[in-house]
Parts: sequence; C-alpha cells; structure tokens
Amino acid sequence: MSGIASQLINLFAAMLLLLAFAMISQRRVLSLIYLFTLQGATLAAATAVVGYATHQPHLYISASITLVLKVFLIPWLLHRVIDRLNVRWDVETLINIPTTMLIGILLVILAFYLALPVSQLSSSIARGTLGIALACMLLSFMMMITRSKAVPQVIGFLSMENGLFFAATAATYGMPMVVELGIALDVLVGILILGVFMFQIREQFDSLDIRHLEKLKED
Amino acid sequence: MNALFDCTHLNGVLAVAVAWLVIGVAGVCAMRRVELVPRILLPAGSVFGVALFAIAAHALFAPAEAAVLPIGLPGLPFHFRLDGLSAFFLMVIGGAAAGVSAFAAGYLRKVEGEMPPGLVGLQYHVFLASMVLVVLADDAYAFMVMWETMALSSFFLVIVNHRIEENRRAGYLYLLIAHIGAIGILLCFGVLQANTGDYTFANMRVQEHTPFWASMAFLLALFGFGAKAGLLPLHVWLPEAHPAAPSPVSALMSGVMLKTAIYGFLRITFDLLHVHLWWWGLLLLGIGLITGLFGIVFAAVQVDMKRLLAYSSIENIGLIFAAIGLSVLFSSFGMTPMAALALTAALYHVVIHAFFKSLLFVSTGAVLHATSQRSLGKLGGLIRYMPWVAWICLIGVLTSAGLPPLSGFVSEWLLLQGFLFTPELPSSFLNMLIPISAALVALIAALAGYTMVKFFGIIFLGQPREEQLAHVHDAGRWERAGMIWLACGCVLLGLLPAQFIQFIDPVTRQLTGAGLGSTVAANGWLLIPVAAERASYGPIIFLAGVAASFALAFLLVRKLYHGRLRRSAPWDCGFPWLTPRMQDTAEGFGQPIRQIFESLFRVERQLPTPFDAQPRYRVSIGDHFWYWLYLPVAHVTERMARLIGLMQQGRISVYLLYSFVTLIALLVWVTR
Amino acid sequence: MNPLGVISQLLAIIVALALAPLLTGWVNQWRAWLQNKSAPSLLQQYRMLHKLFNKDSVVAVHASPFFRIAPYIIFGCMTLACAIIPMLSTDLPLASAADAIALVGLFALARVFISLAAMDVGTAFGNLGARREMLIGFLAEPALLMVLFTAALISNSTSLTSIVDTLGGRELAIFPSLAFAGVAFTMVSLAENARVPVDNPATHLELTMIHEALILEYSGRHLALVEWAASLKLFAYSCIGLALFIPWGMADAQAPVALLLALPVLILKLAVGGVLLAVLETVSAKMRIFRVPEFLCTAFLLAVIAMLVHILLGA
Amino acid sequence: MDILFFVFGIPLLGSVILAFTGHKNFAPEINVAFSLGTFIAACALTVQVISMGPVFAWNRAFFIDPLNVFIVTLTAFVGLTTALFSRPYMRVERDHGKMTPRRLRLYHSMYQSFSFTMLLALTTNNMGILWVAMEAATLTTVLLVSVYRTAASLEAAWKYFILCGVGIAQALFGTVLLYMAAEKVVGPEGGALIWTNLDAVKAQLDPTIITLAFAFLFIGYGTKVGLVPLHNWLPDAHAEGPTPVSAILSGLLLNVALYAILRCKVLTDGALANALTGNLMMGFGLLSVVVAAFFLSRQKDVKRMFAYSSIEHMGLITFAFGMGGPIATFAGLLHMTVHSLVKSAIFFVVGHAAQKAGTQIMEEIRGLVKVNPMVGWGLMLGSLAILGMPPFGVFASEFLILTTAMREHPWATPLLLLALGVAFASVLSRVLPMVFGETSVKPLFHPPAVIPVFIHLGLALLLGLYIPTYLETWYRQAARMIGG
Repeated sequence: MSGIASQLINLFAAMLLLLAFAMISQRRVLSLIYLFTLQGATLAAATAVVGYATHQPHLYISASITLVLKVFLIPWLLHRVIDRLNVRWDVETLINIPTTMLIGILLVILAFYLALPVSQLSSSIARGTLGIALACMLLSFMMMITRSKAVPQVIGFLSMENGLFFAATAATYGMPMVVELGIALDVLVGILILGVFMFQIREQFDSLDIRHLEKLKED
Repeated sequence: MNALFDCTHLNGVLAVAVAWLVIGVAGVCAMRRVELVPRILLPAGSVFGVALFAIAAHALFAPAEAAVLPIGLPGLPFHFRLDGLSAFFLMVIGGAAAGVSAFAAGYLRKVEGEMPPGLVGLQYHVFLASMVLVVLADDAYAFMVMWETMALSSFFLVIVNHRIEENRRAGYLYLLIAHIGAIGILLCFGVLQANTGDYTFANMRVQEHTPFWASMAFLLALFGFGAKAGLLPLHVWLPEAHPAAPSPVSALMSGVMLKTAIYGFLRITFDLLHVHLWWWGLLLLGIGLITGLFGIVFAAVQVDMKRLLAYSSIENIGLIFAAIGLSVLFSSFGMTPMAALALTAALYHVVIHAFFKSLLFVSTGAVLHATSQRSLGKLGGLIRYMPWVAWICLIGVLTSAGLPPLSGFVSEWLLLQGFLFTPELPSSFLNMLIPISAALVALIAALAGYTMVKFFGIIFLGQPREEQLAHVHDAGRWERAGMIWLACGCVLLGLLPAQFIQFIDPVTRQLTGAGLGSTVAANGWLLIPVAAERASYGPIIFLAGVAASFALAFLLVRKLYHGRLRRSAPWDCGFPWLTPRMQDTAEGFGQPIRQIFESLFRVERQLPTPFDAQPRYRVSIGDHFWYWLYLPVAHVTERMARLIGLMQQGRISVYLLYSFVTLIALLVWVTR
Repeated sequence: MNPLGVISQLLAIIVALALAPLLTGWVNQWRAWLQNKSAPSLLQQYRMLHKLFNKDSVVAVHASPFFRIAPYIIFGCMTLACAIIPMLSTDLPLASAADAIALVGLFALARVFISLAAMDVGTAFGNLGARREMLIGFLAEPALLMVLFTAALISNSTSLTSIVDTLGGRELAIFPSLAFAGVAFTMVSLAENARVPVDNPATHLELTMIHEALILEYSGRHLALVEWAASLKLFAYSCIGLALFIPWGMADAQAPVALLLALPVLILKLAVGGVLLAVLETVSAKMRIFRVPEFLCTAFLLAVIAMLVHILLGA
Repeated sequence: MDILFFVFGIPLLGSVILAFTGHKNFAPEINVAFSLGTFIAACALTVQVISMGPVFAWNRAFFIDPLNVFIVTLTAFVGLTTALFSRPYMRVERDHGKMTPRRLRLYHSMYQSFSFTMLLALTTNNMGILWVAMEAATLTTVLLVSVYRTAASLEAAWKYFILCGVGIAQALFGTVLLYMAAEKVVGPEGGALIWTNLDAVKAQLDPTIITLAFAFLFIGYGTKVGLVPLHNWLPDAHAEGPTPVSAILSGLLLNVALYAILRCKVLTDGALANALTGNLMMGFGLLSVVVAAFFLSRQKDVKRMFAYSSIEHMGLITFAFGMGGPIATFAGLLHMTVHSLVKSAIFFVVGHAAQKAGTQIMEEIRGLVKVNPMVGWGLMLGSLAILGMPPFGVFASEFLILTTAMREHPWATPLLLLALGVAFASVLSRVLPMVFGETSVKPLFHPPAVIPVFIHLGLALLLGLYIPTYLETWYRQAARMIGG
C-alpha cells in the first residue's frame, strides 16, 4: 500500500520538476498559466496522497486549500489580469532558453546534493522528494530572474511557493495548521495586491514590461 | 574617592566647569538680550577662569583626587581624577581662558555672524567646560565624550559666519579630521583595555602589553592626537579653521585646545603605557621637527594675519612634540633626569604657547575689529592709532620669536640643553642624528624671529597702507584687560623660570619619576637645570643688564650732550611721489623664504605679459600635502564609490540574481 | 661674587666700550692701506661718534616712539653681550646670567629691534634692509649656535666661562671639529657684521646694502648709538672667536696680575685679528644678495659637520 | 484576558476603524489615539515582564521575554511618535493634493495594521507565525510605499514586493527545515515550531539540517534587514514612500527582521558547536557597513541617503551581534534602540524640510536654520547623532563595538575606520549646506511637528549619558538570552 503511495509521490515529484523545467522553457504567458495550474493540481494531489498514506487528516485540508487557491482562484485571477491588460503575447526572456535549461540542470544537481544529507534524516515516506522540492524552488527563482515581464515574474514567484509547500509536505507532512492557514492567507493577499499593482503599472507605463521599472538607480 | 559637595580641589574644578555651563545656558535663556552675554556673562566666565587657574595651581602639590559621577554607561560611570598632569593643564586652560574671556567681553559687543550671541556664548562656554572635563576624565568613555563635545562646540564656533561658503568648508574639514582622529583615539583605548572590558584608566595603567600592542596603541594615539594637534600631515584643517573662527575662539583653539591633544598624548604615552621603545622617541622627534619647520616656513609666507598665526601654531606644536620625543628617547634608555629635562621643556612651551598665542590671536582680533581687515597687505602703521594693542602685542611677538628675556626663550633654552645631553645616549646611531635635530631646532627658532618681525612690522609699523586706517579706534577696556593678563603671563614666565619650574616638577615626577625642581630651587634666581658649570640662565639679571646700560646710555647722552629732536619727512630717495602703497608688502617680506624653500611650496604664479591692458601679478602658495595626499584619497574614494555604485543599476532581475547567487554561495559554503 | 670678579667685570665692560670703535678704525685703516688708499686716522670712529652726538637728531614725522627707543635697546644688548663674553678673564659675575645660547638670543634681540625700527618709518629702504637683515639673521643664527654647540659639547657646558676654561686649560692639540667650527664662525661673523663679501659698510649702493639701509633714517645721537653698537658687535664677535679658538693668555679666577697681563694680550690678538679681517675683506669680492643664503648655508653645514666630527672622533 | 491582547488588539481594531474613517479630518488624531493606546499597553506589558519575568499567553502561543518586550516598547513608542509626526505631514500632503481621501484611508488603516503585524511578529512564540507576520508586514508596507501611485513609488513598491517576497520565501524554507529538525526531537505534535520548546531542546537538534536551515533563514530575514547584497529594495522604498513610512521602515521593520534573525541565531548556536552564525553575521555586517558607506557618498536624494545610512547601521548592529560576548551584544541592543530613535527623528525633520523645499534633492534644500531654526537644528543634531557624535547614544554603542573589535577582531577595525570616516565625510558634507547658508524658501503654513524630533533626540542623548538601571538590567537579560 505505502509502496504504491511512495511511488505515486515520487511520480508527482518528478512531474513537479518536469513542470518547473517546462515553465522555464515556456515562452507564452497563457501556457505559463496553464502549466502553473497543472503544477498546483499536482501539488494538491501529492499532498493528498501523502495525507492518505500517513493518515494525516490535516494534510487533506492543506491539499484542498492548495486546490482552491492555486488551481482555481489564482489562475482565474491571472486570466482576468491578462485579459484586461491583454498581454497574452510571447515573453522574451533575458537569457536564451537553452542556456537557462543548462543552468537549471546544474541547479537540480546542486539541490540534490544539498538535500541528500537532510533527507537521510527525514522520517517521512516522501523523504526522497525534498531535493526535488528544493530544485523546483531554485528553478522558479531562476525563472523570475530571466523573465522581463511582470506576469511571468509573478508566476515564478507563485510556483516558488508551490515548491515550498511541497517541501513542507515532503519533509514534515506539512506545517502546523495555523501556519498553513497563515501562509495561505499571505499568498492570497499577496496575489491580490500584485494584481492591483499590475493594473497600476499598466496605467503608469502602459506596458507590463518591468524594464520600465529601472528608473531608480545609482547614476 | 570623595563624596560630592565637600570642599576638595576636584570639586572646585568641577564647580568651575558647571559654572561655565550655567553661564552658557543663561545666555541661551535670554537669547534676545544682545548685551547680556558680553556685559555680564563673559566677564563672569573670565573670573571663573582665574579661579580655575588658582585651584589648579594649588592642586598641583596636593595628592591626586578621584570622583565618580553617577552618569555614563552602565558599569562605566564617569570617572574623574585630578592629578599633577591634569592640574597642570587645568592651569593652562584657566590662565588662557581668563584672559581670552575678558577680551571676548569687549570683542563680542558687535554681533559676530548669523548666530545670536546667546548661542555663541553657549557654545563658547560649553567649549571651555568640555576642555576642563577632558583633562579631568579618568576613563575612556568620559574622555571620548568630552573630547568629541569639545570638537563639536568648537566646530559650531568655527562656522559662526556660516553664510560664507569657505567658513563652512573650513568647519567641515576641521570636524572631519577631528572625528577621524577621535576614532583613532578610541581604537587606541580599545587596545589599552586589553579585552578586560574595563575602560577606566586605572585598569589600563596596570595592563601589561606586548611590544606589538604597545606600539599599536602608541601609533594610534599619535594619529588621533596628532590630528587634533595639527601634526603633519594632518595639519590642513588648522590654517582653515583658525581664520574662520571669531578671534577669541581662534585664541582658545590654538592656545588651549591644541594643548588638550598634548595632554592626551602625554597621558597615554607616559601614564597609561609604561614601556617606551626608543624608535617611538625618534619618530616623535622626526615628525615634530618636520612639522615645526614646515609650519614656520609656511607662516613666513602668509599674507593673512590669522593664517600666519595658525601656521606658527603648527610650528610650536611641532617643537613641543620634538621635546616629548626627546623625553621618550631618554626614558627609553632609562635616563630619567634628562627625560625630565626634555619634558620640562615641552611643558614649559605648552604654557607659554598658550599665553602668547592667545595674546597674538586676540590682538589680531582687536585689529580685525578696528579695521575689519585680515590681509596684511591692507594694514600698517597701526602703532600710532592703537598703541595699547601694538605695545602689548609686541610682548607677544617677542615671546613668540623666542627672544630673551621673555618666556619664549626659556623653553627653547631648556630644549637645547636637553639636546646637549644626547651624546650620553648609548646608541651611536642616535648620536649622529641628534645634532641635526638640534640644528633644525635652531633654524626653526630663527625663522620664528623672521616671521614675527614680518607680522608685527607689517601690521603695526610703517605707514597705513589704506586711508581708512587713519581713524581706527584702540581696544576697549575689557579687551585691554584680557590682553594685559596674557602679556603678564608671557613676561613673568620669562623672568621667573626657576620659580615656575616648581610647578612643572610634580608633573615630571609623576610621568618620568624625576624632576628639576630641587636642583633649580637650590640656586634661587638663576635657572640651573643640572649644574652651575654646565649651564645657567638668569633672565632677571639679563634684563637688569640691558635695562641698566639702556638707562646709563640714555642719561649720559642727555647729560653730556643734549636731547634735541627735529621732525621732518623721511628721505624719499629723490623720488617725491612716494605713497604708503609703495612700502614693502607681506608677499615681498616673505619672498626670500619663498625662494630658499621653494621646494616646500606649491607656488602658482600669474605673470603679466607686456601686452596686458592692466598687468597684474598674482602668486598663490599651495600646500603639497593637499595635492599629494588629500585629493588623491578623495579621488580614490570617489572612484571606489562609483564602482560600488554600479552594483545598483535599477534592474530587478539583477537584484534577484544577487540574492540568488548569495543564496547558492552561502549554501555551498555552509555545507562544505 | 667676589670683589675681584666685580672689578674684572667692570673692566671688561669699560675695555669693550672703549676699544670697540678703535677696532673698527683699525680694520678700516688696514683695509685702506691694503687697497692703496690713504687711510683715515685710527681715532676717526671716536670723532664721528662725538660729532653725531652733538648733532640734532632728525626723526621722520610719522616715526613712532619705537623708532627712538630702539637704538638704546640695541646699544644695551651689545654692551651686555660684551659683558658676558670672556675677553680678559673668565671670572665674570654677569656671565652666569647668560650662557652661549642666551648670547645668541641677545644678538637676535638686537637684530629684531633694529629691523623693526627700520620698518617703523615705512620707507622702501627700511623695509628692504629689515628683510635682508632678518634673512641673514635666520641663517647666521643657527650656524653661530652650532659653532657654540660644538665648543659646548667639547667642554660639556654651554656657559661661556667654563667653555673658555676648558679650552684654555687644555694642552695644545688639534681639534678637527674646532677647525671646521672656526671656518664656519668666520663666515658667520663676516655676515653678521655686515662685512664683505656679504655687505659693504663703505657704500650706500641700494642694490646691495643691508646694514646701511637699516639705519638710513637714523641721525644724530641715535645714529651714534647704532654705530657704536655695531662696532661693539664686531668687538664681541672677535672676542668670541678669540675665546673659542685661541683662548690662551686669558686670566682665570682670582689672579689680579694675570688680569693686567691679559689686557695687552687681548689687544695684540685683536690687532692681528683685525688685520686678518681687513685682508679677508680685501681679497674677497662682494657677492650678490641672492648668493648670501648659499654662503650662509655653507657656514651652517660646516658648523653641523663640526659637531658630527666631534661626535664621531670624540675630538 | 491580559495586556498582551491589547498590545495588538488595539492596532488591529484601529486598522479596521480607520479603513472607514481614514479620510476624515480627525483621522490623524484617531491614528495618534490608537498608537497611544498601543504604547500604553506596551508599557504596562513591560512593567509586567519586569516585575514577574517572562510571560506566556494562550497556551504558549505567545511569549514575552526581556528581549522582545523591549523591542515591543520601542516599536510602540516609535509608532506613536511617527503618528504624531504624520499628523501635520499628511495634512500638508493633502493640501498639496498628493493624498486623496481614498489614499488617506488606505494610509491610516495600513499604518495601524503594519504596527499590528510588527507586534505580532515580536510577541509570537511560533516561528511559523513569525514568518507569517513578517510576510504580512511586507504586504502592508508595500501598500504604504506605493500610496502616492507615482511611477517612482510604484517601481519602488514592486521591487520591494518581489525582492522581499522572494527573500521571505527562503525564510519559509528555512522554517520548514527547522520544523523538520525539531519534529524529530519534540515529536510531530506538541508544537515543534514553538520557540521556547526549541530553545529547550536546541542542543539535540540535528546540526546538518540546522546549518542548512539557518542559511535559508539568514538570507530570508537578512533581505528584510537590508544586508548587502540583499539590500537593493531598501533605498528605493525609503525614498519613494511617504516620509512617515520611511521613518517606521527604518525605525521598526529593520529591527524586527533582525530580531527574527537573532531568535534563529540562538537556536543555531545551541545546535552547532562552531561559530558559524557569528562569522556569517560579522561578514555580512561588515560588508554592509563598508558598501553602504561608499553608497552614501554618491547620494543626491536626502531620504535615499539616510536609507543607506540605515543599511550602514544595521550592518554595524549585525556585526556587533556577530561578535557576541556580553559587551558587544549589549552594544548591539543599545545601537538598535538609539538607531531607530535617531533615524526616525531624522526622517521627521527631513520630511518637513523636503515639504518646505518641495523636493528631496539636497542641492535644492538650503539654509534651514534661516527658515525654521527648529527643523534646521533638528537635522544638524540628528545627523551628528547618527554619525556617532557624543554625547548621543549612537556614540556609546559605537564606542563599545569598536573598542571590543579592536582586540577581538583587529582585522575588522581598519574597514570600520574607513567606512565610518567615509560615511561621516559624505553625510556631513551634504547636511552642512542644507542646514546653514543662504536660502529663499518660505515657511510652511502648517507648523511642523518638532516635538517628536526632540523627544527622540533627547532620549538618544539620555542613553548616551545615563542608562536607567531597569533599562540596563533589561538590556543585560536580553544580552544574556542572545548568548552574550
């Protein structure tokens, strides 16, 4: 039983990593959002499976929170934003994709190397996946660095949060409930504020290209 | 350790400091009443100065007293201690402050600059009080607090005329150098406390240091206090700040504040550090003499009278440090009597410099007040219109020129005597160097004479170079009083060296373990530091001799011949269109020095061409240090700042990259 | 302070005051002879002083009291200088009041006063003279001090009398340091006494004159005092030279006979010295004013070398 | 039902109420009133802690010990004075038309909720909640920074959000690792994130995990402290937001972030035998001091300049805590206090000065003593205080830090000397002409709030000359907790 569960978890973990790479390689905003939704769904599923396997009811709750927040609410918000501001066109990255991929692979190796000693100590059934979680985080971090438009940056930020959630689940069957709730709340408020910002940026610079946001500097 | 409010010297001194603070605050409370400060407060302050002088003089011979105030840092309340060294410098402060305050009472009648007189009075008295407390402080924190308060209050006094841009610049330069020096002193204390976490001087005294740490402490102290005293190459603030400040303040800064630096340096080198390495002495001697020569050579070519005096202060500080260096040299070889001799010379010079430099600065103040003219080229002939100032100033000038029988000569004499003992040093290498130093001292002294003749001659003698000089007024009552007090100091210190050395004796005993007191006391009016057949100097007999032959000559001439006198125009060399403007100028008087020491200056000349409509000749004397040290440092800083500024060019991806790289690096580092 | 000391002291002063003009006259006479001129009489100086004392002294309209006081002070300084320099005897009560360093200080005092007095009138010449005088002074003073230091180091004392005692008391030996010091001293005293090659007392050529420029505005008794002081200065310098370099024949304490003997010895030595000075002045040419610093720097260096030599060789 | 409830109940309530009444004419007074209430509650709390030692509340969810209670009081106090200052300031802004009613509502409500998040972060005993509160603080301040809706303020806010959001995310990962390490010791339930529990068992925590965790936590919270090179959001946010916001950012937020780091440091030091945390903090602290000093020398915008000076001082404090030992830690705490007092005071006067001159460019602000002596002298004294001139408290702490460093880490002192010198030269050279010299600007029609300025400076002065005994014991206990 737990054997299947752990296999499932590893599968989901692998999917998460795959999705992270996919996001890095993705040019179009719309498909970025789709990928993000998919990532959220995978995360929720993984959480649920862990919860089922380890009979931890509160993981169901966090799974459902993830589902609601990251599969329905946030993608919906993002869709609205890009409809309103119609910025559905392609995203040009600052570094070209293949290079990014290469760096990404290096990052994955680093993440595994870092996570190895730690995951040895973990008692969780999903211990092997901590490295993947870390890798996802670093990958989305890099995605934020390489993207020059606001929306993809935000998506990177959110998928980083996904990585964190997964890490929490994988390493420690999730954080205490109150913390989970708090984090969820912050994420929600954060995305709302970001949404508002994007409108304001748009009306200020009539573009969401954050290369307009380079006025404040040392000259 | 004594309770507050019982009648001890220390409490007396503290009372004076508090009184000064109260006076200052009183001035602020009645901010609008312009005449309050000069009429009542400053005279009162000067009275307290006299009181301080008396108390300190009495305390010199009393055992050390200590007190702890309930303020300060937790576990480190303010410790105050009044021992010989502090008492001596308190005498200096009190003596000079009394005269200067009295002068200021007359001087500040006219509102100086933009600041209301109340505020000036506050800063002035805070300045005085902080100097007193610096000298009293017995722990590092109290010392530093008072030290910086002193710097701060004097800084505000320097920029009293803050409308003028170069005054602000002068104040800025001053405070900057003072602060950096203060950090040096602070680090020096950090070395001295030796990880005990106890910052009292009592603790520092008992610490034993390795030669490395001891030298570190010494060098930091030299840096810190040198910055305040104006040693090369940290002297640049001095000639800027002194002219900018009101004259009484310049007098205090130059006459007294520089001495607090000497005090701090002595306190650390002789009191807190008890090992002396011989190269310390050599270093001090070298820096001191170079500073002295540099200072006097620059003084000789100045055209602004206050700048001239500022540079001459640099020279005097250099001589004092040279004497201290000699003393350190001697004591490092355990020759305590000679160390005491050299130190006596240093301390004597400290006192007389306090008096004559204050006197000269206040005289320039009086001239400035009457003529509102600082440039020598526009003065002249004032001895006829302001005789009081002129004749009193003459005393200061002769003292500063180091001429017998006035006091300036005594310290010089003692210093040279000290040099004569150097052949007894065990190291022949040092013996080679010392004569050169003695020669330098002689040269500096002679140049001082040159400079002072220029100073006095151009300002007070000759014919007025401007018309309006013909109707200037002489100094007022209070101004005269202050000047006379200071002048008396110069004269008496010159005539009664044997008596005054009794006051230096406790200090040298405390610092070097030996003193001249007993030997000097042995034979009354003659000053005999070691033995009669070695050297002796009797200023009073000296003066009597000159005076007697003066009088005899006078009487005989009148008796045997006559005293007839005719007035007529001076010989015009057959050129009837002579005007006062054709007299020798300050530049002209300094020209030989400029030629001989050409390499020391950075001279920029504007020579007229034959085709100029109205040809003009302009020459400006620059300071090499400014161009070789300060500007490069500024440029390097600027370039580094520009490089570092590149870090921040506004692109968020780059910022994210920073965090990313930092994260990765950190992770790799911690898990290595 | 024994009576004999007082006597020898007074004698020294009187001798100095009396003989100083004579020495100047002597030098001038010899100079004239050496230059194939008809010489003024030996007593010319006295006549001149007498004449000047009789004349009214004319003072510039805007001269301050300082101008009139200065001559007396200068005269006083020079008298005191002569009083403390051992010429006849080393038993001088006043000498204890001022040692070698103080002596230099004394000369400096006189110099400062005469320069200031020259600036007081405010004519171009006065200032020019004052500047040149101080220029020479600040170079000559340290050199003189170094010379005296060398002697002081040899005799371990700065008091002139004990210097002379030690130097005179020793058996005849060659002191290389003293040799250097001697040369330096000669150069310094040439400069200090306004002699060729530094200055020419015989001319009023404004390009070169120093001493004459200083006293240009003086006349009558003031001029007389200044001139007398000048000859006293020459006398004093000669006596220092004699005391340092050929101190023999001088009376030391409690020897009245020696005191009487010392006077002719001194006169003899001075006469020889005067001739030598005249020769020196005749064979050397007046140098440009801007060469003077170099000249004096050489003297300064020689003096320092003398000290070094002494410390190196202990001789 | 205890005082603690009021401490963050009041600002929470305030934020709700002001969300509706924030645009009213009396809104500033309400703001002040709520801040005052908070401050009183904080004082009461302080008294309670001093009298009966550390207190828990709501089954160990909240925990007040000497360390955080003194930051709580400081926070509440600066919150109050800043509210006082923002009264006339915001009036002027409204009259200039820079603040619409909506923005005023937002501003006031966010002001209160910001102090709420600060106090929550300080008093909570749960590392998770600490993180949540810090994130929430970021969100509120982002709104405050962007309140003017100008291009610049939006840019600043965006950068602030993204950079701090990402940073905080690292901190969350660190927290997860910490939880993971603790869980094995404390057990899955029974609050493995409760700081006091962790503190009790810190010796048994697994070193490898803790090392990794601290790395993440340090990066995360370090971003909010503004340590170089994670500092880039700080100058923009300080310069472009309203001045009261700059004041509370410098005065409070940075302190609280540093407080978070300190909490983590205590645990890590317990778990590891080595000096990892100390070296990290000294290294980053020193780097911040030096870099910030050089940045200082290039500034044109007054608020930006003082923002960099905040970075410099935060670096100094971090360095002090990194050195450890009773004296250095004490100095760090002292410096924390005086820095937030003096720096917020400076921002007050700078705010008024900028309003007078109508610009933040320093070349165009001149001769303040002429127009308004109080503001001028306030700026002069404040700058001197922040530059470490005695007798202000900043000097006291710098004195202790430098003297300790001189013998314990001599290699650091030349850098510190260089940095302090450069900083002094840069700031003084710009402040002098601003304060003195000629001017042409007119006085403002609203009287400036100089009382808070001089209260702050007076307190800083007091701390330099005399530290009351209870304050001292308080500091000492705190220092002992941090492991001095």
